[in-house]
This record gives sequence, C-alpha cells and structure tokens, in this order.
Amino acid sequence: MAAPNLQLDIAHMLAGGLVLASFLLLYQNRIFALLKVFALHSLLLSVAVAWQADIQGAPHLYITAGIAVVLKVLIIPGALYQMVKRLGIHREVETVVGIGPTMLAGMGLVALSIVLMLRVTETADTLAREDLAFALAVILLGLLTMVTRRNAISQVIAFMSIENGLILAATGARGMPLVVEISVAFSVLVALIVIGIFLFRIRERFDTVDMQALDRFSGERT
Amino acid sequence: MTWDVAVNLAIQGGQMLVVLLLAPLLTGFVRKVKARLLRRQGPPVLQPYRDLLRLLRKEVVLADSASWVFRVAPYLIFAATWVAAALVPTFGLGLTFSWSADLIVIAGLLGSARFFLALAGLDVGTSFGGIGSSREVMIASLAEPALIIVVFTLALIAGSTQLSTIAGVMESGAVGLRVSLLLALVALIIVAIAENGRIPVDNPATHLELTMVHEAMVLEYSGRHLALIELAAFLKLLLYVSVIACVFAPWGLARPDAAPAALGIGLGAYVGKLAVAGFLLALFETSIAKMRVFRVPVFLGAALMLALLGTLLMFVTRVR
Amino acid sequence: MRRAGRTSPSARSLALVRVAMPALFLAGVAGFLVLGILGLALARHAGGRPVVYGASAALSAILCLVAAYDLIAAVGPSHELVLPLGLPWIGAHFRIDALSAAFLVVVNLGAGAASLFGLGDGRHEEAPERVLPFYPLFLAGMNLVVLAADAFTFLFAWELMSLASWALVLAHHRAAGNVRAGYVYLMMAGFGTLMLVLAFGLLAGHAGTYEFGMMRVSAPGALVAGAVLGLALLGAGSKAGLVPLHVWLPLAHPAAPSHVSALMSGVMTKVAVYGFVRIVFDLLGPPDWWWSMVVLALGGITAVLGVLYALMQHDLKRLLAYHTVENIGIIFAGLGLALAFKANAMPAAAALALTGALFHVLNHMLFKSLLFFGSGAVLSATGERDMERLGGLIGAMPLTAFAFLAGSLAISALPPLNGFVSEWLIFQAILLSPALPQWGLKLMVPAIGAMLALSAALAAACFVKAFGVTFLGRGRSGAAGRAREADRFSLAAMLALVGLCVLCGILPGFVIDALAPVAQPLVGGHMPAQAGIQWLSIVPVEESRSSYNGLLVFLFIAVAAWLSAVAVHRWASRAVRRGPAWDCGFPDASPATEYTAGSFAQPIRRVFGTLVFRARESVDMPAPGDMRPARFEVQLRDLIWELVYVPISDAVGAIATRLNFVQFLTIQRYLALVFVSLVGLLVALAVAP
Amino acid sequence: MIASLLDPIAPVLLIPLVAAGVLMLVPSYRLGARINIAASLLALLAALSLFATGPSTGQLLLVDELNIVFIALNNFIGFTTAVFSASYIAHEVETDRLTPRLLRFYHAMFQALLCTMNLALVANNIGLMWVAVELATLTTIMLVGIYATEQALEAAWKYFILGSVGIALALFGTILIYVAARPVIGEGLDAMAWTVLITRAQNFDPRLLNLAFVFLLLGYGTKAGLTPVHAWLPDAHAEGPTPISAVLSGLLLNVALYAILRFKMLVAANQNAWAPGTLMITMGLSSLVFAAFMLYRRRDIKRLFAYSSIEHMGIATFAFGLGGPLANFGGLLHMTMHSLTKSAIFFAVGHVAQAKGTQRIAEIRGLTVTHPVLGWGLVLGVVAIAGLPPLGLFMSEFLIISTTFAREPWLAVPLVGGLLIALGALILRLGEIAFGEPEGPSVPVHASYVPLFAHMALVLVAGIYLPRPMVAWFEHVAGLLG
Repeated sequence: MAAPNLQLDIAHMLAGGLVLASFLLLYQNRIFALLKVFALHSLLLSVAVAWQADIQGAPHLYITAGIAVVLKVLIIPGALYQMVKRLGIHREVETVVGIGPTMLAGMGLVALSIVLMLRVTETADTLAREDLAFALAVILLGLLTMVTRRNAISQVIAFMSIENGLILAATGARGMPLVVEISVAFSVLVALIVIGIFLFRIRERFDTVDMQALDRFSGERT
Repeated sequence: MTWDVAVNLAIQGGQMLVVLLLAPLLTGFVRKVKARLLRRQGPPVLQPYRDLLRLLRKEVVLADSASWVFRVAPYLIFAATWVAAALVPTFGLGLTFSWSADLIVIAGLLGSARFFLALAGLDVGTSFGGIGSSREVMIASLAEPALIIVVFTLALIAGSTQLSTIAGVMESGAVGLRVSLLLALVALIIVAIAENGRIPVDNPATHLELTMVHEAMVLEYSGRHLALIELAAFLKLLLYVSVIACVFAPWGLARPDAAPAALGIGLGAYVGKLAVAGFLLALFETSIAKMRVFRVPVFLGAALMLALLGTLLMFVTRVR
Repeated sequence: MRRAGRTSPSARSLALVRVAMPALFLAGVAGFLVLGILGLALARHAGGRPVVYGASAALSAILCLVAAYDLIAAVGPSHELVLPLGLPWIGAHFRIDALSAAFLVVVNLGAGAASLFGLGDGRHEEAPERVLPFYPLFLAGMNLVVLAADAFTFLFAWELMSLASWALVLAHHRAAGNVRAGYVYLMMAGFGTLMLVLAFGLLAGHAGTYEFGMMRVSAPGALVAGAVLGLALLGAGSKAGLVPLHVWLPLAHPAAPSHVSALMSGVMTKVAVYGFVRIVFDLLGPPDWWWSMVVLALGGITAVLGVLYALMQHDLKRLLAYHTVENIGIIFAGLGLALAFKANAMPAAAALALTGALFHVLNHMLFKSLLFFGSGAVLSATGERDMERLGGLIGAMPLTAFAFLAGSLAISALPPLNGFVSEWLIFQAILLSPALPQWGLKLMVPAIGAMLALSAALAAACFVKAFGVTFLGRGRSGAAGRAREADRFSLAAMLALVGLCVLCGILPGFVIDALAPVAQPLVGGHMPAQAGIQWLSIVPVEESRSSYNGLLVFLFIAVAAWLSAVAVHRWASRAVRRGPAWDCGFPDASPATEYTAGSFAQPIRRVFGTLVFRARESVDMPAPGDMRPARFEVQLRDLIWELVYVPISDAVGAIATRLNFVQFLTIQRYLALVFVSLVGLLVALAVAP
Repeated sequence: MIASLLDPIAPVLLIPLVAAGVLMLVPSYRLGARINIAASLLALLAALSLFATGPSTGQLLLVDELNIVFIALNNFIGFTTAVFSASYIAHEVETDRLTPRLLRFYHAMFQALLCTMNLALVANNIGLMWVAVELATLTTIMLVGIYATEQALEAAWKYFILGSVGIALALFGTILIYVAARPVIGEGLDAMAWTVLITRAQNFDPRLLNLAFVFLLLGYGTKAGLTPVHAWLPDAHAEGPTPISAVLSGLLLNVALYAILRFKMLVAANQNAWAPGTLMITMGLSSLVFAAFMLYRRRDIKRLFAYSSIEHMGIATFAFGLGGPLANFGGLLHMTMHSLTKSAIFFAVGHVAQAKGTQRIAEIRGLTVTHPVLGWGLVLGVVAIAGLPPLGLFMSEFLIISTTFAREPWLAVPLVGGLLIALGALILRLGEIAFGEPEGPSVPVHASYVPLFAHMALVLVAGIYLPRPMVAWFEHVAGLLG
C-alpha cells in the first residue's frame, strides 16, 4: 500500500461531497431548499475543479471553476429563485416516488457506478477512475432526480446537477482540451436562455410550471 | 392395307350403329322387367323406339324465353353421348378410334353433355329447370371424382387408361380376383346409378316436382329435341353398362384381328351381358326406395370412399 | 430440333438471335414504359385510349410472336445481357431461356388480348387518367419479371408489377370496398415480396451472389433448400393465390377495370407460377421428395377450396377470381407431381407433369382472360356484376354469350376444349404415381387426383351457374334488359381467345412439343415428340398406355351433331311453335321465380358448406294470414379469413393499442425510460465477465 | 484559425453562419426567404466543391469518404427545404400562424441549424462534434416551439429535456473515449481527433470503450430517435413547422446516426471490446418493431411519418449493427434514401395540411381527387418509404434483409415482421388519405412541387441506377465500417 496521497484524498473527498449533495437534491422536496442545495452542489463542483486545476497544474481549469461559481452558484440559482417567487410557484415539489425507495435506488446507483468504473478503468490512473466513478454517480443520481420530479424547475435543477457531474468527469480526465469546458459552460448558458424563454412561455400559456398541466397537451391527446 | 382400314372402319361404324340401336332396347327391357317384377304387364320392350319415333314426328313447342342454347343443346348432348358410347368396346376390342379417347375422355364427354343439359335446364328461366340443373350438377360433382378414382384403380391394374387395353388385360386373366376390383365395381355401379338417374338417386319414371332431377331439366323440351335427349339418356345407360361389362366381364370380346365369327360371338355375348345387367338393374330398382335428394351425397360419398379404399388396397396387395 | 456440331449459316444466325433476344425484349419493355408516360400525358385526352391500348396491343403481339419463335425454333438459352442498373456490383441481368420464352408467350398473348379488349371496352372507363399511365407499366413489369436473371432485378420487376396493378385496382377507388381491396392486395404483395427476398437471400448466401447463374451452380444444404421451398411457396404462392394466401384475389381482381382483371387473373398469377418454377425447379437444385408432398397438398386444397368459394359467389368477377385460385391449385398440383418425379429420377413422368402444369398455365390464361372479358362486356353493357340482377343476356349479347360459353366449357375441363387437355395430362401424370417409391406419395397422389376431379366437376357446376344465370333465362332486373352487344374490339379480343382455346384443345401436340425445351433443363427430360404421331394425337408416355386426340373427338362430335341434325330435319318434323314456358303448368311466372345463383348453389352448399363455410340457413316463415314476406337467409363464414387473417389483424391491432400508451406518457416516464435503459445496460456491463 | 478559414471546408460552415447573422437583421420575410434559399444554394455549391477538392484532414475539421456524401446530402436537402419553406411560410403568414418577426428568427435559426449540422459532420474532434450536435439540438428546440401553441410548447419542452439528457449522456461517453485514448495517445487534441483515434483504437482499454459506447449509443441514439429514447421525436415533428420536420427527419437524425457510426467504427477497431453490433441490432430492431406498431394508432399525419422515421432509423442502425459490406452498404444507402424520401414526404404533408386545414388523418380523404399532383406525390413518397420499388429504399431493404437472412436467419424474423407491420399501417393510412371519396374543406395550394419531385426523382433514379462513383464511395465506406 502506497503512502496516503493527500492530494488525491482531497480530490476524492470533494467528489464524494458532490455525490452527497446529489443525494440531498434527491431528498429535497421544497423548491427553495432545492435551489440552495443546488448552489451548494455547484460550489462543491467549483472547489473540486479548482483543486484539480491545482494538482493537475492546468490553469485553464480555474476558469472553468470560475465560470461554475459565477453561473451555477450565483446567477442561475438566483434567477430561478426570483422566477419562483415571481411566478408564485408551489413551494412543495411533488415527487413521483416516495423518498425512501428513491434513496435506496440512489444507493444502488452509486454502488453500480463504483463497481462499473473500478472494474472498467483498471488501466486508467487512480484519479481519473475514482473521479469518473463519482461523476457517473452524480449523473445517475441527477437522472433519478429528474425522473422522480414533476416540477419543471426541479427538473431543470436536476439536469444541471447532471451537467455538474459531467464537468467533474471532464476535469478528472487529465488534459482534456478546453473545448469541453467551453461547451459545458456554453450549454449552461444556452440552457438558461431556453429555460427563461420556455418557463415564461409555459407559464404564460398554462399558468403553471407543473408538468402535469403540460402533459395534458402532449401529442394526439386532443 | 386399305382393306384392313376399311374393315376397321366398318367395325367402328358397326359399333356406332349397334349402340344407337341397342340403347332404347335396353331401356325398354329394363322397364319391362321392372313391370313384370311388380306383376304389371308393362309396356312392350320396343316401346322406347315408338316413343322416339312419335316424338320425332311431333312439332317442337319452344318457350318464348328459350335461346339458341336451348335448341342446340339436344344435338350436342346427343352427339357427345353417342361419341362416348361409340368409343367403349362393346362386342370387340381394337376399335379403330379407341385410341383417340381413353376412359377419362369418355367421362369428360359425358361431362360436356351434362353441361349442356344443365344449361338447357336453366335456359327457359323456370324454377323447375333450375331445380333439376342444380341437383344434377351437385350429383355429378360427387360422382365424377369417384369415377376418376375408379379409373385410377383400373389404370393401376392394367397400366393404361385405354378401355381396350384394360379390357384386354382383364380378359387375359392375369389379374386374378382382387378386393380392389370388387370395391371399384361397387363404386362404379353406384356412379352409374347416380349418373343415369336411376332409383335410388332419381326416378326416371316420376314427374313429382320435388324429387325429380333429370326430368326437371328436360321439362320444357318437346318433339324432336326431347327425342334426342331421351335417346342420349338411353345411350348413357348403355354406355355405363358397356363399360362395366367390358372391364369386369370382358369375356367374349372379339380380338382386334378376329374373324367375323368372333365378332358375332362378341355381339351375342354383349347382348347377353346387357340382358343380365338390365335384369339386375330392374331387380335392384324394384327392391329399393328412392332416397331424399340430400341423402344422395352420402350415397355418392360412399362410392368415393370405396373407390379410394380400392386404390389404397391396390397398393397393399401389390406388395408381395 | 436444332442440329449441333456444325457451324452452318443458320447456326451462326441462331447465335446472333441468342445475343439479340434479351435486347429485343428490353426494347419492348422500354416501349411499354414510354407508353406509360404517354398514357400520363394523354390521360385526359380522347386520343389517349386508342394510342395506349393500340400500341400496347401491337407491341405485345410482336413480343408474343418473337417469344413464340424463340420457343418453337428452340433457339436455346440466350446470352445474358447485363446492364449497369440495379445492384451496382452485379448489374441487371437479363436472359431468355425456354422457360422464360414460354412465359413470355403467355404474358404477351394475354397482354395483347387485354389491350385489344381495352381498346374497345376502355371507352366506358370513367377514370382513364388512373388507368392509362399504369397499364403499360403493369405490362412492362410482368415482362421484366420473366426476363430477369438476377434476384434484385427479379424482385424489382415483381414489385413493379404489384405496384402498377395496385394502382389499377385503385382506379375505381371511390366505389365501396375498393380501397380495402387495394390495401389487402398490397399487403399480400408486400408479404410475398419479403418472403422472396428471404428466399433469394438464402440462395445467394453470405457472399451475396444474386445472379441466377451463380445460384444455379451453388448447391444449398437440405435445410436451406427446404426453407427456400417454403419461402418460395409463401412468396410466389401469395401472388399466385394459393390457399390460404389467396384472400386478396377475390377482392382485388373484381375491383380493377375488366381488362386489368383479366391480366391480373390470367397473366399475373402465371408470372407468380413462373417465379415458383424458376426458383424451385431451376435455381434450387435437386429436390427432396417430401417437397412434393407439401406442394401437392397445397395444390389440392387450393383447387377444391377455390372452386367451393367460387360456387358461393354471385358477383361474376369475384366468382372468376376464385376460379383463378382453383386453377392455380391445379397448376401447383401438377408442379408438385413434377417435383415428386424429379426427386425420384423419373424424368419422363416429371416432364409429363410439368408439361401438364405449364400447358394449364397457357390454358388458364386463355380462358380466364376470355371469361373476364365476357364479364367486363356484361359489366359495361349493364353496369352490373351481381348475377342475381342479370339474366337472359344471350338475346342482347349473342356473341359475348357465345364467347363466355366457350370459356366456360374450357375452364370446366370439358373435351374437346383446351382446359381438358392440360387436366388430362396432369391426370396421366397422377396415374404414373404408383411407380414412386415413397409410401407417403403413393397414398397421397390418388387423393390429390380425387380432389382435382372434384374440383373439375365443381367447376363445371359453377360455370353452369355462371353462364346459366347470367346469360340464360330471363332478365332479373331492368339493367339486364337494357344490355347491348359489346363493341367490335372487345368482341375481336374475345373471339380470338375462343379460337385459341379451341385450337389448343384440338391440336395440343404442338403446344406440348413447344414446351419440350422448357421441361428438358428443368426436369432432365421431356415428353415424347408429338408432331410425328398419326392423326395429331397426343401420347403422354407411350401409346399403349393412353392417348388422346382432341381433333378427332372434336370432329366426331361435330359430325355426330351435324348428322343427327341433318337426319332429324330431313326425316322428322321441322315444325317449331313458340309459346309460353310450360313449367309444369304454372302460368306466367315472374322472373323472380327463376333459379338464382344462390339457389343454384344450394345443393352443393348443403353438401360442402356446413363443413367449409359453417353455412347456416335460417327461414322465417310467417304464419298464415301474416302479410310479412317470408325471409330466407344464408350465413356463410370465411373460415380462412377468420382463422388466419382476423387473428393476425386483431393481434396487431391489440398490440398497437396496448403500446399506444407510450405516446401519452409524461416527461418523467420518458425520462424513466431513458434511465431504465441506461441503468439496465450499465448493470449488464457490470455483471458481464 | 486563419489557415482554417482558407480551408475548403470553411465555406460550408461560414456561409450559413453569415447568412444566419444577416437574416436576423432582415425584416421582410419574403426577402428573408429568398436569402435563405440563396444561402442554402451557396452552401450546397460549397459542399459540392468538396468533391473536387477531395478529402482533407485538419486538426479540427475533416472531410473524408464517410462524411463527404452526408455533407452534400445535408446541404442539398437544406437547399430544397429552403425552397419548400418559402412557399410554405407564405401560407403560414397569410393564416396568421406566424408573424414576420418570428419568421426572421425562423430563418436565422434555419441557417444556424444548417451550420451546426455541417459542423457536426465535418468535425474531426469528438468534442467539437458534440458541441455541434448540442447546438443543432438547441436551434431545433427553438424552431419546434415557434408556433407557441400548447402542443408546440409541450413538444419543445419534452424535446429540450430529453434531448439535453441525451446530449449529456453523449458527453459523458465522449469523455470516457478521451479517458480511454489518453494513456495511448497522450493528452491534448490528438486524443479527441477521429483520424488519430481510429488508428490507435486497438490499444484502448476495451472495457472503457464498452462503457463509453453505451453512453454514446443512448446519447446520440436519443437524437437519432431510437427506441426507447425516442420520445421527443414524434411530437417535435408533429408540432413544429413542416420544413423543420423535414430537416429533422431528413438531416438531424442522420447526423446523430453518423456520430454513432463513427463511434461504432472506433469500438469495432478494438478486438477486445464488446462487439458494438449486438447493442445496435437490439436497439435497431426494437425501434423498428415498436415504431411499426405505433404507426397504427396515429391520428396526426405528421406524427405518423415521424414514427416512420423512427422505424427507418431502426433499420439503418440494425444494418450497421449487423455489419459486413452488404449490410453496411444497405445501411448507408438506406440513410441516404430515407433522408430524401422522408423530407419529400414532409414537403407533401406540409402542403396537404395547409390544403385541408388540418393534420388529422381522419379529416384528410381522397387527396388524389382534390389535389392530384400533391396526392400522387404523397402516394409516391409513401410507396417509397414503405420500401417498394422502383424507388431507392427497396434496394437498401433488399440488401439488408437478404444478407440478414443469409447470415443470421433469426434476426430476419423481427426485421421482416416489423417491416410488414409498418407496411400495413402506412398503406392503410395511405389508402384512406389518398383515395376514396374526398371529404371536408379543401383549398387549392400554391405549392412549389419542385423540391418534392426533385427528391422523388433522385430516389427513383437511385432505385434503378446508382452512379459508379457513388457506388465506389459506398463500397469503400462500407468496407471501412467493418
């Protein structure tokens, strides 16, 4: 057994924290809390990315971290917060499945992603493989959150937590060209625009952002 | 050479005349025997000839709605039946034109005649004609397969569908007694009864509307047309008797190159066979009641089954 | 017969012919395509009909003559013409051998007659713009199928033919039921094509050798060959109308314009037979004996069921369509026999059976086209296809009636017409079956013989009905009374076919000889040459066994009829008096008392219907004094439709309905779908070794 | 960057990009439509010029045998759709379904979409390709929602959520590929370049490749509309403007499938990885069979054909999954022919919906009577899409089916079954729509039939005769695909 590697341990801790935050997202059923947890999620991501920047000696990752902080910790949660307030959306988020089973499923997903990644990436270096395992866990948990939420805003938040997982994976993959970071940031940006347009339009049309109202109009119902 | 041809042609012509002349006699004989069996006096044996002659002299009353089919049909029916009858060996084998048609063709010719008869039944557009036609084709549709299977059995034994050849093989005695033959005989008799509209399938003597088949079809015919159709019916009966006789009782048939004496023997034997067959037919008809029309399929189905059974048993007995 | 071994000028010119032959026919096909475009351009123009039909008739006649020359002069297999079309690395192969030539004769003869009929009858067409463009296309497709020498070109042409005829079926799409007919038709066609694609896929193997030439030399294993046979039966059978794949025929054939019905029934089903023969006899290699059991059984069942269905119909064209099913059954029975003999190395017998089947192909084309023309003429004259509303047309349409009568006699297999000859040949082949070593076949073939005989007898019954009810008796409706004789082109087409029916019936030897080079390569033998036999008889195997002389039988009947007529008129009364029908003394019966198609079929329905159709009759007889009319109802059920197609359609419908919920899920559910499939795959990865 | 501007590939990207910018500023929708057509035509010419310049490989951009025909196809259909769009849009303005302001946005987005799709096709970098596909998705989301009806918004939202998730999965897969490549190739752009990846793929960690392929297949498969991740597709097709439906079915699905193909080649190049074929076969067949059944209960004509797109994407995916020269050839041909045919069908359907004022199948009857040209055009299109000759899809289906049956007979059963079921549904609806007694209101349409019949003519010609160079290309690529 090699000597404990503090750098790696911290990286793992941050990534693990991200997974934990994902669990919190999965668990939250009130929308403001959800927003706050998401901000925390993004903050953890930024720190993780910054830490990677440090240990990989890749300064451009600081930019990524910065973008994440500005956008995902401040602007997006803030904007959504305002929007929720203005639109007067129900504070309670209805979940489709009960919390208990959801958490159990989340545990299963984390286990699955760890098993997969550890089995799969034997040749890759430790950092990459464990980061990837956590990133996969975050993605799967995000998906699970999306599946279990009805509210459009909580879906968007869950989706952005998936993107956080992706960023984590991308940064873990050492030396991945900037292309990916830009694209991640860019996608977040565009997503925000889309959400803005959509949520307002949806709200305009339907007086709600509860997806059940929307589903009534899914194709060929009428 | 030419002499041979002339003789053969003469024999063929003789055959045509013989069947034409003997056919009414056979019917008259059957009628007479039937009457005697019923302890009636009965009409003279020659009565059918008189009937025919009288009919020929009478004028034809044509229904207004009758078309040319109605007028042409009797001649075609008569011609087809006559040709078929002329191709069946009666008193001698080796008819000049026997090779132009085998047993299947003979069945086909009878089918052609029936086709026109059934059409004639429909032509005037009366309900009775329709009854007769529809029943006739129903009966034929069952009788024909049975006949074909009988032919099949015979062809299996003789290796040919030519009646002359079959008769020759049968007469040679190489065949022996076979259960298949017995079954085929029974089937053929049933077919013959059905095809000729005899009791129990049809009653040639009745005009009771709901039971008649053949008579219903010819209801609208009169005069010379009726005469031809009647004659065709006589010929058909004779034909079936001849077929049965030449296949199952080929004794006395004159060989192709036989002396005139043999021909005479053959003719005598033939008349004898006709008499026996006529007697048996009359006996059978008097001892049985006519069945309902819709029992007929069962009767004919039995023929079909027997014929098939005969064929299958043929295979069994062939394996030594 | 061609003499080999010396390069005489004629041999050299023959070689030239062999090169030119495919190109010639392709030029013909191109001509049809041009006509199709012309038809599109002239669709609404008055000149469109004469141009398209006239040119089609001329072109078909030329092609027919060329094909006949190819066959009779025994030109032999042509050179393979390869065009850079179709599958790119293979190209489009075209080749004419004796089999193709024979079918080209059939196709173009039928096409010529149909074009001639269309030339006249087409003037009654209310939607020429839906017929003229597709008609030449249909002809082109049928020709191409026969010319094709690789799988892709074959199937391409096959579907082109289906598609063109589908469009023609939909020409009268506004009439009730025709859209459905088109649907069922195209579905069955699509099914058949897919089956053939599979069959060719098996024949081509891994490497994808789609040329017929390559398939011919490769010998598939027993299992594969069996599968190809099954697929060919499904594929070609669905086009030809083998039971239970026949369901589209009685729907689609009546829906099309009459001359197209004639083509579809008379010619297109033959192209399907060609496909079957090509695959099974030519490409597939030596057969197994059990194949013949399958083909025979299907053929026999098809023949009997086809005619039974026909008997129950009162729509004239539908009745004819069901008869096509019957005749296809007869043809397949013949082909099955040929397979049995071929599998047991009995080339003479196999040639006899195959020749019988192919002869029947020609015959059926002749008389079925003729009958459809007749029904078309009746339809044009009266606007009716329902026999229950017809009757007595023989007065107004004597020539049509005569032609229909001749066709009826021919299809009923009555001597001395052509239908009898081919069935007689098949019977002769059946009679050779005892020599087969397999017990299964020994026992089965006689039963098939019985079925064929049954179907022939029932066919006669059915055509007594069809002709009798339509043309004889008295008119059952006003429409029947207003009928006029068909125009001269239609009549010319019909009478020409009558002539051919008679010719093929009384001089069958020529046809048999012409078919000899067809049988030779397919079964390794051919029937004895008939040309030299005295009196133009035909002899299937040897003279002592059986022989038939249609000419003499025809002459005998003619002479006997003539003699009797002369004699009767000379020596007996000639007097004729017209009067009302006697009818056992019932006076003044109205036409309503006539026997109808339904009542005519009643005895046969009683015999077979309860079993085959689950027929139920119900009589509602009012009590005396009740003024209600009595009602008699017959219920027939189409068991094949109910047992095969309805369940399939129901199952598809049920699954579609069940699955349809997927269209209406919430976004969560859709996400869940994504999620579940992702997790499923990941789990699979995790547990995989 | 300067060098890449001079690159022959650049025009296909720059022309639409510039056009998008210009169109944003053009107020008149008529002028916009004309500029749209002109720009598409220019892009088409630029794409065709690539044939002249031949393959070229840059660090980011790439033209090789695989994508060159897709680029040409992309811009050709882009051009014809622009032509169709001009006549379609006019009617939409007349009926007040769209405002000129929205049309400005529409035209700009149209060009942006073409640009991003071109980018996805020419990208030599898996990351760049991903970005392009993502952008293409976003632009189409905008376009799908443009009518802003309840249904359109719902469809767009669904498209957005599902598309984003799909694209996220694809990104993860892309990262995994990079992770797999890095130990072999080293860090940097090379580890994301197709041209490099494919040559070194045999040394990658096979298990990582497996995992990556799962994500990529599901991710890009979402874009390609494969079951069970297809759900956005029918509604997005049905509720957006018809030109967009045509582009979606004709182009975007192809682009996504193209991406899958690229990755399939990569994974297949590694002998130790899972054969990617099994997964593709499974998804392809399930798409085919599922979509075939779904066709029966469709009430909306555009949704009907959207499901048919799923079906055909399934067939192509299946063919590529099966592999081998014949199947790959068939698959490529199928993709091409499907693009042409399906966009042609949407051209027809767009006018049909305008003529009848509805997209409900039940209210469209007897089209060949009321609108003969349109009706027969639709008949031709449906006949083609049903895989009947003499049209091009017959050839591809023939190849796929026959080679499947020769190699994997059991797979042919669902394949043929699915095709038959789909044929049944399509012909059933076609019979109702095109034939029979016409019903309901119908207005004459001033349609431009040129795009419709140009496509059908191409499909017809391809069904009969494939030009030598094209065949050589297909064969070459089919060989590459393994």
